[in-house]
Amino acid sequence: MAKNILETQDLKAYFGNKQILKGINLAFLSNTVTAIIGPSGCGKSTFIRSINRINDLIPNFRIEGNIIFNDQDIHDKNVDEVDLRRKVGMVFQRPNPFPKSIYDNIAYGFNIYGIKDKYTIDAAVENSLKKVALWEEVKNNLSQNALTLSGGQQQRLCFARALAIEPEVLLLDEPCSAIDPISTAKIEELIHQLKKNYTIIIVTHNMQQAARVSDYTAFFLLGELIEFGKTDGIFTAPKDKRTEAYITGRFG
Amino acid sequence: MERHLDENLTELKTNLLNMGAMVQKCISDSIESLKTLDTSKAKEVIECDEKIDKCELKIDEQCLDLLVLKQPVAVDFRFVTMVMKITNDLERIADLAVDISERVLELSGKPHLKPLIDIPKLTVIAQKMLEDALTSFINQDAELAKEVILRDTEANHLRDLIQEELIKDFIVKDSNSVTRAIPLLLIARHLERICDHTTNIAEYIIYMVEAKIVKHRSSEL
Amino acid sequence: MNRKALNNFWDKLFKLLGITSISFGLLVLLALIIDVIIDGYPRITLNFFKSFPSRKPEMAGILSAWVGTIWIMVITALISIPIGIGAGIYLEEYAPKNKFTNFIEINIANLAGVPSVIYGLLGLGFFVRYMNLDRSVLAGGLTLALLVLPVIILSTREALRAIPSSIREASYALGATKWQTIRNQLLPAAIGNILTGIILAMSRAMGETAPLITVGALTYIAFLPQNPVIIKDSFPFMGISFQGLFDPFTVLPIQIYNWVSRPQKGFITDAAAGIMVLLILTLIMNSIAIFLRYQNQKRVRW
Amino acid sequence: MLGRKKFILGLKEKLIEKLLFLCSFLSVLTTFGIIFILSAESIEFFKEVPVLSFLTDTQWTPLFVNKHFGILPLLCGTILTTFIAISVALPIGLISAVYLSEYASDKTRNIIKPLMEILAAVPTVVYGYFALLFITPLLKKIIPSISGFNALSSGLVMGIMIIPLVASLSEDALRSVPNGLREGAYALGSTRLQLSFKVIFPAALSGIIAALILAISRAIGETMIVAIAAGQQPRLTLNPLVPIETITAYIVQVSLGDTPHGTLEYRTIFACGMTLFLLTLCLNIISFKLKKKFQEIYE
Repeated sequence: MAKNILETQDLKAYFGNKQILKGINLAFLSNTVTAIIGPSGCGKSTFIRSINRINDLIPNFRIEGNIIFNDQDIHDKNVDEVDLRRKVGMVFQRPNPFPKSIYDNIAYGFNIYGIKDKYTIDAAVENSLKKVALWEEVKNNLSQNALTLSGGQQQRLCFARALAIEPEVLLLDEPCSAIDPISTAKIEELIHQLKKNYTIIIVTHNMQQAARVSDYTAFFLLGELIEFGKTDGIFTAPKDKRTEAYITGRFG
Repeated sequence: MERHLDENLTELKTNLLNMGAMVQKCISDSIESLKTLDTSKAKEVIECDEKIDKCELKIDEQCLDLLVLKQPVAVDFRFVTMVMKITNDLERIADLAVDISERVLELSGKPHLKPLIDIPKLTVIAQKMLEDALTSFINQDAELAKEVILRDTEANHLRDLIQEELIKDFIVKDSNSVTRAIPLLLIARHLERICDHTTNIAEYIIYMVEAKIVKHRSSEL
Repeated sequence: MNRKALNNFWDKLFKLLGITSISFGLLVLLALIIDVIIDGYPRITLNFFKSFPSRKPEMAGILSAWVGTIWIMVITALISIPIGIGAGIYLEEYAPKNKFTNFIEINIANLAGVPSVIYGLLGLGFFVRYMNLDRSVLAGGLTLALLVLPVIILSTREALRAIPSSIREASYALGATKWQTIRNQLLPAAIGNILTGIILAMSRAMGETAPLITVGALTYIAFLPQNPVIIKDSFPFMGISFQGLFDPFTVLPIQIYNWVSRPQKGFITDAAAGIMVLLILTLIMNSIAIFLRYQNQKRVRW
Repeated sequence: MLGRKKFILGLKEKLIEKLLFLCSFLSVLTTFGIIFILSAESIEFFKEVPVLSFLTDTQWTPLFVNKHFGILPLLCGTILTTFIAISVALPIGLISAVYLSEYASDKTRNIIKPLMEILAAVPTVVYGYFALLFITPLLKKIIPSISGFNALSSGLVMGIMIIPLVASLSEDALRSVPNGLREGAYALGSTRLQLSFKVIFPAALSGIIAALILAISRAIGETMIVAIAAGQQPRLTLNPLVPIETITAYIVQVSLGDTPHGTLEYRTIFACGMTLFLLTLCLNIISFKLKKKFQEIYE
């Protein structure tokens, strides 16, 4: 039975004195894809970057409210953010492979966790590359530097890298904004496949993409959650005028 | 913000209203020809139908283009898809006007069985319903559309009256009157069908405006 | 002349001026090298490297000088490289943005601009006198280590700053700790540029004269610091001795300075020969650094 | 078990951070060390020599029987050589910088910049040799009255030495002027020369001044060239043709001798060092602030 794997309760975020998120209440069902849309500066990136606490790295960043992951507040003293990030994977806007071999990129997650068994790592490399449909393209060149791959391949490698350590939630911060349409289509297909095993939250500027890949859609505006609902509902009959104005392009 | 899409939508709206006006004219012409038993007017209606068919095809094509090229969402999406359905019903209404005209041709050369009273009444209802439906489309007025839907029962009732009268007073009593009574019976039916299609249009308009599906649930209105 | 031709003329004139200006410094460098080669070439023999300095110019050599230079460089490198890289990492990756960090930053920028002779005074007051290291190799090496520290810190920071933050985010997002990220991602990616900075710093340390004079390097020395590797007769046949750290020393530039300030013509030849050796070493180190930097720039961009 | 592992990992992280902090803290200790050592010995010095006479006496003869402790002659020597050096380095360095940043192709730049770096990497003792044994004889042919040790040749060579510094720092400043400004000026129909000197140069001025100040500070602190080629005669003169002595050269002179620890002569070098330190510190801070300000404008 589907349950809320992740929930934010009155989440407020600040950079210095500037409030970016103004009390977001959102719940994410497991094994669903939720798209977060909204104009630039609406706080959608800040929102998903708060979920794996990667924003904690930014000085002056501050959070209020709760983020509940698997029934536990992620800011609880007992929660190790390093541990959290293993369970909540992330793929970023621009492909950011490490300047190392394809193999090492994926093996990194294991190395830092002290897993040295070559058999395990080999299997995971193959497995995750197969998941992202990159295996056939690179299986003979695993020692090649990842930066020599095309942009779309790099991004799929980043997906594979995140999947290798088997997270429960996958955060995607505009994963297709810097790559070509063919690769975008491949990644959208991938997201569809991954839904079976992961809970996915995707931030996107591309509304068609949100409509294509997601089950639920949340619309953010100026740090507030304006509307949340099933994607088909949002795109045929949004309830809020602001949502409608945004998705039909009448915004501003 | 001004959008290029708005231009397309306005054009679509204008085309649909033109089509609506043509359909309205077909209805009034066919009824006019019935009243005067003027065959030339009835023929005009039949010719006009061809134009309306072409118009339907053109509007449908425009809608398909918009869907694939502009990928409209929300209110725009509802507008385009509902326009497609409205043209379909409008075309059917035009077909019914043609049917009426064909009945008029069958009746030509013979005097009316009796002075026409209820059929013009039904015609007025049908014409008013279509006019209001088109007005509610222009103004995106869901309330007016709801009134249109409610008026359909009145039309049904009137058709039943006409049917009953024609059967009881003429067909049953005088078998000679059958050839003149049956076309009238059918015309009443056609008019009532026009009201049904208009009801459909009104339902589409309500979905277009309020994103509420009222079809097959008119009791909820 | 019309306007266009006039503009063209001034443009050309300035171009000429620019080329002249740039060539001026380079021509001087060329003149310097040729002058030194003419003066010093006759003295470049094997004996020159194998002999201690002497009262007789034609007998004098740079044995104690180059051995001293190697000692000093090794000590300087061993101390300044780990500390410099560590400080660079701290300031770039760990340091909170506050007044104290800001103070450290200004402080390092200033230290990079403090005249080297001042470091010599620091070495003299602190290492030689206060720590009682006397005029030893160790005191000299420590002094130079402090001198080149800001250079290494600054180049480490620059190298780290050049790494896009997306690499850090990617690593953290996979659950790496800060140190894991630094050790596995940032340092390997930055090491080329850091190495360039280190080689330049070492090249500078090799040519430094004033601070070592102040610390008290001797100008005339006819013995070597004790060899750290001692050959023994019995197992394990080798031992390591740190005694050499506390021996007096001289270095190449000081030897050269000493010869330059002698009136006899023969010592000028010795000085020129010493300069040839020093210049060749400097050129080699700088070329390596420039080559390394070029290689780093050529590498695939993120 | 896992908790223990995590605990150790966390401990390791904290330990490493502390260790790295100590590394950077060493730089602060260095500065305090310099200030402490210089002031400790200077205070002893000023106990015997009043500050006023240190600053106003026109003679510097601490090693003679008739001792005078006036910093002015040394300061004068320093200023004289610095002035000569800057007069050489500033125009040549600036023109080179404008040429490199606005005129030269990438290819030329890639060849010239490393060569400039080598010019800067030549050990100063080599420049000293060059000044004494190449430039001075050359000058003697033009100005027969010049003495064997003089401020002119060491100043000139020092200038050549700091050309790369001026050129590369100024070029950095010029190149950090945003391209939009260049395109804007071209769009208004400027020639390249007008663009360089009327638009780019003023825009980069504070960056260039920062470079200039740093160059002055470097010239003031330069030791070996003047120790070798300028002589060892403290003299209150602006004549570049006679032997003089700079602050730095004096420190070297005393260090080479066998001045016993704890004597007044020994302390003079710390008083000199203090003067030198304060002078360069002020210049460095001004330069640093100017550069920061300049960077803020264009970021």
